[in-house]
Amino acid sequence: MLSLDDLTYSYSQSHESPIIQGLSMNVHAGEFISIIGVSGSGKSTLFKLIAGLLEPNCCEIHIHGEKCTTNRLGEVAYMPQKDLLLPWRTVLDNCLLPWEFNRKPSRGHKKEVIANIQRMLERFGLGKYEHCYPNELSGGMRQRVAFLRTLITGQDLLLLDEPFGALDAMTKKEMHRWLLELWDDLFKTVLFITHDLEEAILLSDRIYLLPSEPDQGVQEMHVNLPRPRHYVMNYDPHFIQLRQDLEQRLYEKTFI
Amino acid sequence: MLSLDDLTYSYSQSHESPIIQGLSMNVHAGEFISIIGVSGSGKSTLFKLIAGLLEPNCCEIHIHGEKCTTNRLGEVAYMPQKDLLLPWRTVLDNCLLPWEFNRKPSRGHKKEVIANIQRMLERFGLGKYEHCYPNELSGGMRQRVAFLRTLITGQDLLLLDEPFGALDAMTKKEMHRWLLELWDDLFKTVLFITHDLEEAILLSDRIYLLPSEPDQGVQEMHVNLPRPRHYVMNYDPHFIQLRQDLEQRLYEKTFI
Amino acid sequence: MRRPLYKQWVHDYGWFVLLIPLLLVSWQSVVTLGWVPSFIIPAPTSIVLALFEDSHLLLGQHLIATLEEVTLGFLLSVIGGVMLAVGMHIFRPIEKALYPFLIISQTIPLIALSPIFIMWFGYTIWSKVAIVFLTAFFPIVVSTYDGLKKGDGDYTELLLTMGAKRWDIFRTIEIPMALPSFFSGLKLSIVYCVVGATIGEWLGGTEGLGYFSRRMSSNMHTDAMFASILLLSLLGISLFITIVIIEKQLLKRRGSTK
Amino acid sequence: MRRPLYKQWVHDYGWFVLLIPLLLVSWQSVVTLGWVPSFIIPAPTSIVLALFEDSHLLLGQHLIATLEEVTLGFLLSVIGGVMLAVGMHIFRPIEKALYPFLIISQTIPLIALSPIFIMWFGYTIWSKVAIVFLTAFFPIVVSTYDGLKKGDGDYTELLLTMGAKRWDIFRTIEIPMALPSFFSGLKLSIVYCVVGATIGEWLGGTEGLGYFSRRMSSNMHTDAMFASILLLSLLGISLFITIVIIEKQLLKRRGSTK
Amino acid sequence: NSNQVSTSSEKELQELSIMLDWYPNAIHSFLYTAQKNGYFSDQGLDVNIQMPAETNDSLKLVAAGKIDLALSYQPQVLMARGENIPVKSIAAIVRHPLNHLMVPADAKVKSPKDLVGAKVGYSSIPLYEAMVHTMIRNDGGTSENVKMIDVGYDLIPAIATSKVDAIMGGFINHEQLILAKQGHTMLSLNPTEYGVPDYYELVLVASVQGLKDKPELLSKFVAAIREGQQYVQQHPDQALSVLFEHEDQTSPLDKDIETKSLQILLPLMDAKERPFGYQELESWENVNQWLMTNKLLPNTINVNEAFINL
Ligand SMILES: Nc1ncnc2c1ncn2[C@@H]1O[C@H](COP(=O)(O)OP(=O)(O)OP(=O)(O)O)[C@@H](O)[C@H]1O
Ligand SMILES: Nc1ncnc2c1ncn2[C@@H]1O[C@H](COP(=O)(O)OP(=O)(O)OP(=O)(O)O)[C@@H](O)[C@H]1O
Ligand SMILES: [Mg+2]
Ligand SMILES: [Mg+2]
Repeated sequence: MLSLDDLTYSYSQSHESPIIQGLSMNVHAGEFISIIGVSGSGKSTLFKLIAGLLEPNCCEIHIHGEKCTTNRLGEVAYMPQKDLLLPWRTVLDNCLLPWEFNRKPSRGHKKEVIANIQRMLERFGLGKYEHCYPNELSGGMRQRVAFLRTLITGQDLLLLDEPFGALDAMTKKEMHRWLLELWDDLFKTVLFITHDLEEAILLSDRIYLLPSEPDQGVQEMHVNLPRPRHYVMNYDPHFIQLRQDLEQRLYEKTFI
Repeated sequence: MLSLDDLTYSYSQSHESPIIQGLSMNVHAGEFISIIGVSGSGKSTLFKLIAGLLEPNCCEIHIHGEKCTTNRLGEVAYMPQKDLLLPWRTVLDNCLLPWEFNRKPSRGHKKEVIANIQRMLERFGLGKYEHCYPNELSGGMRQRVAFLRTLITGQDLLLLDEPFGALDAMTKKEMHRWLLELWDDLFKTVLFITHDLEEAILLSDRIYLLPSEPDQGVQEMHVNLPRPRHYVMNYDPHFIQLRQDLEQRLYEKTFI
Repeated sequence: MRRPLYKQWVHDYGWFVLLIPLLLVSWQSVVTLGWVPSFIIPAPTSIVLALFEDSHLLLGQHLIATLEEVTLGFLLSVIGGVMLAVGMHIFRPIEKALYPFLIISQTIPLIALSPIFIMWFGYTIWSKVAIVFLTAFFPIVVSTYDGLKKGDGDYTELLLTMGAKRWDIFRTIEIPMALPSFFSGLKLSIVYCVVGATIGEWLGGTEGLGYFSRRMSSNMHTDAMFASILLLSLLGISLFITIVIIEKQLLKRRGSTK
Repeated sequence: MRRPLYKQWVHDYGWFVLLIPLLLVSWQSVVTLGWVPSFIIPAPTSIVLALFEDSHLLLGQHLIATLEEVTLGFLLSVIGGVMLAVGMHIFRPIEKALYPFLIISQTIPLIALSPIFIMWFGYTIWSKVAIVFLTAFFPIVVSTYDGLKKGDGDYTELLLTMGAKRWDIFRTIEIPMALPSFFSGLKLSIVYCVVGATIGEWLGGTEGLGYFSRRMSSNMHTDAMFASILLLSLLGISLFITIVIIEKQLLKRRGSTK
Repeated sequence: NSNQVSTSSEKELQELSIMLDWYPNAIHSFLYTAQKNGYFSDQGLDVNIQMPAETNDSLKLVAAGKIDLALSYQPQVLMARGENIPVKSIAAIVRHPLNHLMVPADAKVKSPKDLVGAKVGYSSIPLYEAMVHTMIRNDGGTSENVKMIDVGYDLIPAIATSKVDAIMGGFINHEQLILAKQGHTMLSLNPTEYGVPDYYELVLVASVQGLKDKPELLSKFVAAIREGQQYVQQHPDQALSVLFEHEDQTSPLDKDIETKSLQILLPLMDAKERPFGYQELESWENVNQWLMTNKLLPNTINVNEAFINL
């Protein structure tokens, strides 16, 4: 699905050390992969590289097995850290954006797309807010709309940059439940940046830990919990053990 | 320290139902109190009311035992949800803001304040970024600067609106450790909005659960863990039990 | 806000409306007391009288002629200005090459070039339209261009990942972002348009409020001259208000950009 | 960017600098080929020649006089404009009462009011300064006021909780937020200033580039007239560039406002 | 059909455009009369009357072939020729200066030499400066101590508000009358009495090229205005009403002033035994000489080429 081989990137030539150095990663179709790393370790940068907003200094990015050298834009769905809803468009119109830019014949009729969006808005608890402007929504609601907009793109590979970061505990839990229930029918591949370890374990098949110093190399962790998962399994002893393991890996580096 | 009695607020008279209705709350000096509630339940609004940015429709707000009817502004330290760093000021100058507006003779000399800020920046892992502009920092770094700026005000009562919401797991853990270590020397009273249940339990003396419907009344939960606490006590059976209790209270309302 | 419309109006313009009669009365008395000779500033009453006396000519002929020049010149400068601004925005070399000329064009007093305009356009409406165009052009180009530059990098990146092309980004991000600034330019520009038309009419011609005012001034009919200036001013204000109303209509249904 | 300064310069203005000789050459040939009579548009070479011939008068006397008027008028309009904008921003009724007058003041062609200026200021520099002031005032007030209104509600709230007073918010939030807009106003305004001075000099006086250009036009010395217009234009551009440099100096050290 | 007939008959008329020196006023009665009474169409001319922004524009536009004829001033024609602007005067319309030095009647200034140390306002034309200097010097004063102020278009406000002590550039048939009407009686000092050569205030100008291309048309035009002027002289009231009628459609004229103006003008336009518009070589030579001594002209002008009697 996606493979990175020895990816290196730095924002400016003169920059002493690159943000990302020698990163290799392999993502299979249908996998859910979380990426964890300290702030500034280059997670968002990695996503921009995959999405095609930035060009890596040296490396090959393969999506769907094909080598993407030039224009990867429009191949993956990307949800940035900020919600970036257009303030002059209603919730519905914001969600229609990906459809507007889609020039493939498969994009479907506007009416169908709207009906689909309305259904999903309902599911996200935003049914009433369809015709609201973003500035009339709370931070959490805006984030949900942005997530919805990402799903609407219809791409197979989703890059989610802290999609649930701004959600409250309850809504987040509900989103987990919903996502887990839906997961097997979605047939999507997800790369997921999060700072919530439980969330990472709960949702992922694998977790990549980005190093805080670019030259230390990524760590990989397999989450061998059975699927389908349930959203309240976080008191499961296996789950707790995984979590302790993950925390240890993280903190042994940070606090000696 | 702070007491609210039957607080009611709605943004506009014509609004059908108030955002906050009949909320009572009592905060003692030195307490650490977390506030949890679904998105849109009025947590940020509550903080604005306490800070004096909004006037409640009917209610009395007492700070330090005195009834504050008119101008409460400048009495409490408030950290909003967005970082709101001034983009044209360096990190250091942003942190100097509270000092600039402080007209009390006790505000100290600029040099001392700068030295103090520099010490704290070091502690927050931002030592190198003192002279950077906010747009040169990552999201997490910005949030840390904003938190630091709130501490610099020197107020006894801190209102923190998701201060660690944008931090990565490691940095957050470190902030917890640091905050818990410091806590007993700080002599501050904190009201803390968070969506992270573990964080709430780890840090708080009490937790208030705001209802999703304003008329259902708040729930209160005592966290009877001994102080001083340690940042890795989250596998303590008592801790896990508290957390399960909290989750139950939250979700029984949301998912019947 | 459910405030009744008229109350809103009183709140907004009450002060202005109060100030107006005050000013008029003091003006009138300054003139009638003879502190200022009436051939330099006529009293408001005699201006209004002159307006009525010549109302047929002023309203029926000259106002219409000026309005025509202003409308044509303004529309052309909006079209041309927006096109140039967009061109400069999309293709940087255009900006680099033309921006200095734009500024140069504004530093040259247009009247000094009157023979050139007449040579090119003759004594038709087009020589006046050309001058209106040149006065109105600059604010539109500058503000539209500045507005387009505001387009936010983050939004652009997001849209790019959705497969948006240059044109999509222009349409969905840059135009809406530029609108407020564009309207600031329009508001400045429409005001300058009226002055531009007046200057244009001085170059020659046989109608228009500027022509009339100059004729009256050369005969020292100061009151009739002020009457035509009053009309010019009213024309400018009405056009300005029209733009404001269009702006409100267009922008009211969107959330704030912040 | 570590790009050498001259390279940056070439990149920025290369196109413009390329276009200039091209234009000049075609202008020259149009005139020498007799397509346009030289008494309507003189050839660039004869303009430059006239500039050298009269350089003593033009540079030594008239340029200085015009510069003086522009500087005085511009400074006054910056001071007055900023004060009015701040006043309108801080005290809403001032805005409500004065904004309409501001617009009215722009719709009135200043030349029509020349007798009033002469009555009040005589044939001193002040009648010209007054006209410069009036032309330059409007863009400054409008853009400064618009800039001040941009002040962000969230920032204001945060500062209020820190105990900031009105003045603190003005100083720390509103002024920095208004600066870019203020400079846009300055840039527009300085360009209009030069035209304002020219018009002011036409009203009467004994020196200045506007006076000289009109005199030369009466004498049919078209080349000398264009020489003084060239100087006026250069003056406007130099002043514009000065403002741009000041703006860059002031704003370069801050992060983007976005 | 009839429409086509009328257009074809109009086509036979030759178009000719003339640019006035200023807005239409009593001076131009002869033009409007010629038009109204059909003298132009009798000559096969269709005359189109334009107004200028600047008096100097008209000379340039004639020279550039944008218009056929212009009303201008005699010294201006010589100065234009000095700048190689190919124009030629073909008729003298007003034969004597209308442009007098004016001082308030109640002022102490009674003759030009009294102006030493005073402020004189003039309307942008350097020629007027030279006239003031000549008049003062001729009157025995020193012209260096006179402060000349260019007052642009605002001659009347300048003198009426006493910002200057005298004005040069005002016409006795216009500014003086208006000032008198406003209650500012003026003493006018005729420049010809103080050393300035008697010059033609208003001349009719065509371009050298035009004279080459269509001399007959221009002759016909001159013939038509002769008829017009004759009518004006005989029936001044009717001529004025033609003018008023024409002007009322755009900007009404002040009837009192124009009536008085025409009374002043008629004798000054009268060429006596010569036909209306006739130009004397002597006048051109005098003016040329005077302009040269005042350094307003290079000494390269051949006055014979500056005018032609049609
Ligand atoms: N456009 C840019 N130009 C230069 N440096 C940048 C740019 N964007 C980010 N950086 C730098 O690159 C580093 C990585 O940034 P990035 O946003 O990828 O971090 P992150 O892992 O997403 O952090 P967070 O968890 O806070 O979102 C940071 O040190 C940042 O300062
Ligand atoms: N200025 C305002 N005017 C009108 N309504 C507002 C305003 N600010 C917030 N609201 C509404 O008040 C409600 C509570 O908002 P608030 O920001 O207090 O929620 P919150 O609990 O902080 O949510 P979150 O967890 O997403 O930050 C929301 O429904 C919101 O739409
Ligand atoms: Mg990031
Ligand atoms: Mg909130």
